[in-house]
Amino acid sequence: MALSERTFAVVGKSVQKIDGLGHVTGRTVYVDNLTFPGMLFTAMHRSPLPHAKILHLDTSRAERLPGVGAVVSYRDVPNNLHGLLTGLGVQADEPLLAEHEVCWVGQPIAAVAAADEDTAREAASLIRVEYEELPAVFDPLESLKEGAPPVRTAYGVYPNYYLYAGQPCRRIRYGDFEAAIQKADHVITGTYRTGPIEHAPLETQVSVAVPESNGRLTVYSTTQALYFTMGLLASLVGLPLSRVRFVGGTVGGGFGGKVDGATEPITGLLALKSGRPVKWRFTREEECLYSSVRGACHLEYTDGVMNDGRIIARKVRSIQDSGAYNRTSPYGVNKNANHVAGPYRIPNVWVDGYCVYTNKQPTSAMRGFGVFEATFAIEVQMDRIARQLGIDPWEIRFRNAYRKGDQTPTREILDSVALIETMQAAAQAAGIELTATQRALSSKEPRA
Amino acid sequence: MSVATTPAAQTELVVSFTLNGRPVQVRTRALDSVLAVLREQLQIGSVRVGCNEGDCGVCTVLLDGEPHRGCLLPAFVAEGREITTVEGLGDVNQLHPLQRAFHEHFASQCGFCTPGMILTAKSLLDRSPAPSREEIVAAISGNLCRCTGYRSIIRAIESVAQQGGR
Amino acid sequence: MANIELLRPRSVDEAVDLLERSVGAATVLAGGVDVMAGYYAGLLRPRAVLYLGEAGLSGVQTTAQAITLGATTPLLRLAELGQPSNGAGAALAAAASRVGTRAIQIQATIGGHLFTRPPYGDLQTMLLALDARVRLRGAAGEREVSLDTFLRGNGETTLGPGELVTAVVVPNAPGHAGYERIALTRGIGPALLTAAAWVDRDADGRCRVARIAVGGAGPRPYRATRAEQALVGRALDDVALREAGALAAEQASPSDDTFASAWYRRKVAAVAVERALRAAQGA
Amino acid sequence: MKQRGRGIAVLEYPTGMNQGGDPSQAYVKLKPDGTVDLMIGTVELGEGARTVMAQMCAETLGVPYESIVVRNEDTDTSPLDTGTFASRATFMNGNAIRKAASEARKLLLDVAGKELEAAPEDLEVVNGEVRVKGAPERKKRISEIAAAAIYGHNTFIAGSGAFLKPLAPIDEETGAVDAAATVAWGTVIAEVEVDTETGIVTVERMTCAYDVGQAINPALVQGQIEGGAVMGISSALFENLYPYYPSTEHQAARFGELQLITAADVPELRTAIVEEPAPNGPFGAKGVGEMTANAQGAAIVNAIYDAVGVWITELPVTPEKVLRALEAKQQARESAPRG
Repeated sequence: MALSERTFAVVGKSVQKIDGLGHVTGRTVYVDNLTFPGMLFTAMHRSPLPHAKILHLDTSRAERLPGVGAVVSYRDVPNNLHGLLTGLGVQADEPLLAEHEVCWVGQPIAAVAAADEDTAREAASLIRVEYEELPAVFDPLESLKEGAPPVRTAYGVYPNYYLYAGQPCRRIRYGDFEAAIQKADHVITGTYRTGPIEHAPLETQVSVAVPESNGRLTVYSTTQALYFTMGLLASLVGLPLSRVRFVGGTVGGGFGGKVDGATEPITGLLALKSGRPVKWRFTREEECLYSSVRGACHLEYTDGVMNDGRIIARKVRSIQDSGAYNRTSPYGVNKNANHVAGPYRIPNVWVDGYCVYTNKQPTSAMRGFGVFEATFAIEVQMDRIARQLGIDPWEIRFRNAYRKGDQTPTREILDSVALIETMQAAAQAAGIELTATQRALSSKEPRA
Repeated sequence: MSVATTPAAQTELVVSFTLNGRPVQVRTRALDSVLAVLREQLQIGSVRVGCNEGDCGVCTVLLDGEPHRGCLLPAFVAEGREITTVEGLGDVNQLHPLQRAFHEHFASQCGFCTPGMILTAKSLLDRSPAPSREEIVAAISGNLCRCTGYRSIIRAIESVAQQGGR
Repeated sequence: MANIELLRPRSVDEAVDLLERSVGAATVLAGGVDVMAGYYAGLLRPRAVLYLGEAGLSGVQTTAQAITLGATTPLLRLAELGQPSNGAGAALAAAASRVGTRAIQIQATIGGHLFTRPPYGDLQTMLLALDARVRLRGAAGEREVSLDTFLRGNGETTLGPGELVTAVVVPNAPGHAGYERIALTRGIGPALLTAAAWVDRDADGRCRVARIAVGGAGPRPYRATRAEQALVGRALDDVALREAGALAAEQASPSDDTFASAWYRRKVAAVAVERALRAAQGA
Repeated sequence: MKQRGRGIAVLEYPTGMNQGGDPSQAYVKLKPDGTVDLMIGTVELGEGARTVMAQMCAETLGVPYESIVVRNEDTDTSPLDTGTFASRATFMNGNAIRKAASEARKLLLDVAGKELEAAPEDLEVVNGEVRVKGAPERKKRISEIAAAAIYGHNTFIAGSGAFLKPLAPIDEETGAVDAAATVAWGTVIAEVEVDTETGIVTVERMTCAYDVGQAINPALVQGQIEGGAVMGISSALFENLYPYYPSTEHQAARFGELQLITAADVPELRTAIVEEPAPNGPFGAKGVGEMTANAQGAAIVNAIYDAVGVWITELPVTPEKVLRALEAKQQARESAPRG
């Protein structure tokens, strides 16, 4: 029995949102609504340079400014070097607060908590850093080239790209691309690029860290992932989870922009050092310039296509601009690679997916991570193939669309497929006349 | 030392205005915004910080019935005037028609922009009880929403407009 | 945070007096749009603020010769100058109603708008095309300068120390305006380019007066004087309009910024001028 | 001149973190009056996570939706969830909730069986009542059973559930991996108008159809589809964080510079929901949140080609890119040999 034929009592019903009345009456409590007696406010001293060695860091003038409760630098972070994906085996590569070098304009160096935001900003501006400038690289295609200046030099590691099992890229090898491309009636290539995007939820990132009298640290947070961010903070600060508590769960929009834990470890450190509650609400500018954003992606396609529109071979070189550090990009490249050939049955697929570092703001997940980028490239490429072959753009998709039981380039067997059905539904909703043959197609039927 | 030694100079001001029908008095400095005063002194949680520079409309308040950016409005300008926030429209037990419509039409997702949207819509309906769809769209086109795609918001306001603003 | 003195003059005389005594220390506050944004961004830390909102400078006076806009008149008041449907008032309304959103139009003043930096300050373009003059008051008395002389670019002006803008005076001469605002978003968001045209034709349809202004293609809106001259005495046919657009674009001095490249601004300057001229005829 | 065109783009979208390894846990307990506490770690971003979690919990238990209290705000009480991202919340938490609620339901029926003198397997839960199948007059309200459990049978009616798609290895040679928990599908049609003099592209109509497995709450799914469509248009045509990428010159730093889409830019939208259930999804549901914002760029670019015959291969589609492409096309035509 198809599940959709089952009758449910409340599943499938458009019941009202549980928290909707709070929203329309303005009563919903977001993190920024919270204040605590004696609460301090945060400002960050950031790198003005895209790449430089730190020769000397002096926070003493900031510490002496009246109204300042605490200043933290790398010296105050028990486990400064961290990574967001260490749980997936990705090596830690990023200091919470820069120690040896800075690798992007805006990289956090030292944070201040003070009685008000103005004082905190003034104190942050009093922090002195001596630098020795290093060459910087901004274009991932340049960064990949042999002889490119290293994006990062500290912690003794790294080429300018993430190593996937010792390889410079995540690879998919399915069928025999080289042989198939020789047999194709047409070889059609295309190069595409998607740009960086800021998530831009209306609520910026906010956290308030409150030291409790029982020795615990309570962090009120806009994180999209309470346990994930709690684990990050606990490991950076070196506390067991019994000493940390995260409160949140009500967030003013996320879209992937509130996953990386930009404020929580900093307010946590400042609260522990000052013994006072500490708040940090990102300004809109901090969100745009200094938080993780969606990274740009460069994609090159080489397709072997038959006269009837069947794609028999596809090779993709996909290059993700990760910015200065990993954050979640090595994962995004994986996801991109797994989907970058598109929702089509293609028997011979070759994918090289690169996660490349540049001396820019680190990039990370955003709504559609990896697939957004892939979908743009694939779907424009499909139309170009269709136009070149004189086949209708709908027809070429119908001919190649995945069906139930098809295998993907990652060798997964698809069991719940409805691409054809969404095309049919969209055509109907848009008033587009499909042919009788197209209307009769089903994802459940084997390909003719 | 005062830059202009004149009785007209003030550094701390006592400002009285009506907030959601009740008289209030606050002490402010020259450029403290209505947004800051409402949040920090009057515990109005619905007026929120989205950009603090007038771009987003999240901090919209009604000043004598007209929409204003709370972040761009110096608090002292409110002296003797009436400020309305969404708390002043209605509460869970007695929803304003717009609040009910926003709830019933799923016109609020994360909720952060919702108070500003509702207030902007209210001022429109007060000026023009039966606006066209174009007028509704124009009225809210200075308030950003990142979640809904605006469609459900437009439907919600339309539903109230069709009932004569009630 | 240092306390800021608030100066609240109740008349223009008092305002001028206070400003003279606080030269260099006081920032003039009218509607607050630019001052408040700058203050909260930490870019502006004045010792004193001179608030003009209570100095009696708000209001619109219309005579056969001119429309006089008091400096603190909100843009919304201009946006409502829709009647009659042609002439300078309608031209101001057309441009003012496209600024920001109602909440901005309520707060922003015409005087403050003259100090607004690109990419904002659209209405400056229309005011230039209308040959607006700026009325100033200082300790030495009152003077009037053309807006073209007043604007220096990027929010800078030729306002003297101790001087205040008290009004913007727009000639109420016969003619028709056209306005083209090119922007990515139809709602709130900056213009990429604005063009305004004012055309007066004789009985034969030949151009007697043409004034063309372009905003967004340089640090301040400019008068496209070469294009204006090329149109005088001609019928405003497609060829003439295209030529005027090209000449107007030649005078542009755009640079790359966040919103568009210099290349793009120069391209669409020509298009926008052509469209504004066409709209000015259609009126 | 303004010219119109239509374009299509389709996509697949995986539910949950690729490769898996992203657990969710749920905890359900009954209060003495039969109302229910549902404790989960998922974060509500506005999409309606709390609401659909409550729906799935109510459905499994057989109690009214209104009787569910969702607690998701505190790590001291909420069990672990990996996070609200990767289109995973409904699927992963839903599966955990189904297990937790089923466990609680089993305890509930055990007690009810004793109260109604029937075998638990002969009972059904309907509208907040436990009834003997085939003898609907033999019934008790859940509130009565909940109280009886506590005060009569010394039983704590509660349940916990966990869901994990274990982390799948990637084959180093071939890249083979069991990446997706399930896959959802979608189609987007864009109808655009191109101003050939300014390069400005206006989306006049958009049609979106998505397979969501099973819509737990169709209005909330509709919200994701509409919101995603508009965000997708915004990222395709409006937002330009690094206008001179890869240079960081003139990076947008505020809303006014990002130029987010406004209400006035939203086209006519038509939507359709397709339901091809995921065999392993809660009630057949698949993830819907992310995929709704992904295919707009390609559909718009394909529509631009349909309208004016140029390919824009980089996002965002700025007016400048359109103008430059049109100029290049014009120049190519002029320099082409006549014949």
